[in-house]
Amino acid sequence: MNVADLIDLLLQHSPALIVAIPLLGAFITPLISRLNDKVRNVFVILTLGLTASLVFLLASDVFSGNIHTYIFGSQDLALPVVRILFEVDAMSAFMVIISVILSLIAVIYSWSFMKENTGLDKYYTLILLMTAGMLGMELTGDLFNFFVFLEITSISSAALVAFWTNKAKSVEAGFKYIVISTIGALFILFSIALFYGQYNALNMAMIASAIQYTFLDKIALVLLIAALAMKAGVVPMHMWLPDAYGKAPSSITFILVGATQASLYGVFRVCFTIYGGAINLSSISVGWILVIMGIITMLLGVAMAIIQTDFKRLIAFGAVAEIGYMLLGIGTGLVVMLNPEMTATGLAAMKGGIFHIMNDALDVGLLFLVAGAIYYATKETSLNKLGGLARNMKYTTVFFIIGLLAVSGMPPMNGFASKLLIYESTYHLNPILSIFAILSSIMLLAVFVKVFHSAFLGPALPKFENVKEVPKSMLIAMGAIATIIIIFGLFPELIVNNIVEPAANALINYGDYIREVIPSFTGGA
Amino acid sequence: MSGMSKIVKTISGIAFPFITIYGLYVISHGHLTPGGGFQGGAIVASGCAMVLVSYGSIWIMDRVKEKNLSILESLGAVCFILLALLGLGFGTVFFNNFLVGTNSLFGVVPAVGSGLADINTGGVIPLMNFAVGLKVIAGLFGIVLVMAYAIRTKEGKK
Amino acid sequence: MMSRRDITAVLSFSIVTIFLIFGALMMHPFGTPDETGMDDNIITNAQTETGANNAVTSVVFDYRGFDTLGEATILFTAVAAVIMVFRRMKK
Amino acid sequence: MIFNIPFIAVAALILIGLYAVIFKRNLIKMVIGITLIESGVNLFLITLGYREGSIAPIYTSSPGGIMALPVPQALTLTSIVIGVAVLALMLSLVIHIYRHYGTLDARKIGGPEE
Repeated sequence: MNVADLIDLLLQHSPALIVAIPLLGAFITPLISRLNDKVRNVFVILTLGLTASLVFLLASDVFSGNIHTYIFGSQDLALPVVRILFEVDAMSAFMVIISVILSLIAVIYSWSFMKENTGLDKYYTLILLMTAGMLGMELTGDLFNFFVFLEITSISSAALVAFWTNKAKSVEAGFKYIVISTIGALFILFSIALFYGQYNALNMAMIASAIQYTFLDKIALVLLIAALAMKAGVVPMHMWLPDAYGKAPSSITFILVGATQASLYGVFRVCFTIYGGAINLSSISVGWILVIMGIITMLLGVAMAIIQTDFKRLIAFGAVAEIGYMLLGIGTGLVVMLNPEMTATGLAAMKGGIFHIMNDALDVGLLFLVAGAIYYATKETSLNKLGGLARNMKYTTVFFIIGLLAVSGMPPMNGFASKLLIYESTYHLNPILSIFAILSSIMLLAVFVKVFHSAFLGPALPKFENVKEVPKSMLIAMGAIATIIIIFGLFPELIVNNIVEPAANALINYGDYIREVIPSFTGGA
Repeated sequence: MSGMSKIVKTISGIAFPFITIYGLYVISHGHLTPGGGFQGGAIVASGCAMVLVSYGSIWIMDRVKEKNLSILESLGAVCFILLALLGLGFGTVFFNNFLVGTNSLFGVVPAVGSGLADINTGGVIPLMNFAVGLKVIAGLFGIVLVMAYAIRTKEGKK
Repeated sequence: MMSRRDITAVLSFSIVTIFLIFGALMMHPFGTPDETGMDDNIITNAQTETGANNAVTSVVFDYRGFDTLGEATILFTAVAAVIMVFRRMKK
Repeated sequence: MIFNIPFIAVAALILIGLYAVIFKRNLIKMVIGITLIESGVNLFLITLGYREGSIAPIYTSSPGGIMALPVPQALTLTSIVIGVAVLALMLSLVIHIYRHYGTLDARKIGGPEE
């Protein structure tokens, strides 16, 4: 067998292997961690590295226009679909890239950041499980399978949020998170049962091709959107998010950003693909609901961020605000989806929203890593007690400036590229929307400049005299993210044309996704 | 949690082997009769929990370490995923039932509609049942043991 | 005097109540599912395709085996999580 | 409509559970509420799979006749195991919360740092 055949084989099986390798790694980690701590860390990094390389192999093929399906347990696809299948289109591939990058960087960051703690074998096991859960959520084409992976993600992340069990607040945040996500997951399961009762199908494409938009379907739609939005931290249901983000170890918060985005991906998959066939009935109203939720999320997130005094909690509210931008962009796309005069606007809005998913993960993630670095160096997260850190932590300061500019959408950074797309396209829908969007960006900038001033500038405090720069592994992790941010900011066209646009088209042309499973399906552009 | 009276200890000691054997029966006949790895594993684990309650968590902790249970559980999970990966190696895709129709171990295919209970059927399903059974026994017992032990330390302090 | 949290709670609870009651009344009559194509397919083919007499087991371990892997993973996650939560903390 | 009593029972179970989660202040009662919701959803799945006069979908020594749908039973099995896992984690966290605060009242836990 030569190399080309091997790569073909790997490509064919990559959807299954992408989930199976982290799972296998997680099962082996408890055995390996009996040997040596270093061996374990290397093993975890290698596992995620292997997964990442498979993800890139798969994604490079998917972005060239193929939709991959992988049927578990059988080679040929028989209708009706009884087996679980994975279906990877450009949107899934896009999300998978984000998740795997976040996990890989978080593990590298953890090497020094978590070194002092006990229970690290379970910590790394749970990180691998969480990664596998996110990847499974984003790759699967089966609704019940989606629920199973959602539960894997939420159980492991809730345990990791409560990692520092000697702090009452962490345990409380973890409990809040597990309660919220379990209730959400149970309502998702309830909607899945509603679909199953009506159409006798669990496969997303099967349901999408059969959907009638009956009253029960409307209940299922409301429950699905509410539950997934709750897990994504959209505003009326966001109360768990600042607690969980603020109290978890920073490396975990970094992956949690990916987990919330996986739930957000669920919202988009439900709205565009499953209810795609019923879209002429629902798109306008559902789209406007997403847009309004987005605006409220944005404004409330920024407003709450202003009054926070805890570093990580403040960034968490910033993250809430960023989720609003994605909803705004993609909701705009949904509103104008059927209006032939506004196709260009819709596509631009979708591109902005999807690109912003990646930018949010990088920007907010970098800020959380910086917050973690400050905590590592000073054991302090309250903004009132920090100050003058720029003298001793030069690299961290630079990384914070990069993250600050990116998150508030300043021109040389990647956040600007996606926010500009959102401003332009929402202006065509309704100028007020883009005014709100710009306003909250400016407020974000103000908030983070204030943070920068109080944490990094000012006189050197005597108690921080001995503060040193953080260890290399944390600098490498933050540096990698900062580099990606700058590259994306300098060449946004490269990313938008090659990765973001296929993903946007995959959501808009939902018919292709269904036709991959049911060739006789006729709807969908 | 300390142990209970001698009567309870004796009775649970007598009942434990029967519960275990019943659980193993449910595991090994999962492809023929109601039950399977999860159900049988839960039966065995509840038997273990009964012993835990009657003898007390300190007595059990001296004999069974939760670390070993955790390793046993890892082994069960690794076996399960390896069986699935063997489907990729021997057969064609992940989770392929590669033993069915080979007439080797568990490879016999029953006649359509046949009500006969032939244990030598099911392909990889019985093997997966064993792997999952091992995992569930170790996992559930581990959870109960750790929680019981945690409560004990709390009581010991006060 | 009700706080904002109470109002939200009552509101969401009543919305779910209305949904569930209407949903329960609009379901198909108990015992007569509308569509059974996928399950009939499994009942007919389970013995020949998987070799197991128990159709439920054949669904659990063969047709939807990947779900079972996920389920086993969840149990594994829970054990890891519980052991981690009760670990000894360094003072 | 009288034949839909199982579905109404499902709705009732879920509502009782939701009531406990939303309005009860005791953490253990909230956990009980979540398990009640979960039982309701499991019952819903199982009732979806019932066909009038059907037998269990197992061929061994079967008396013959139409069989109940196997998929909901498999889904319920998965869902029950998931429930056990979630319950274990929630109870461990409740134990820890009790250790830190010495109470299970949701109003009393949670300090000034808001």
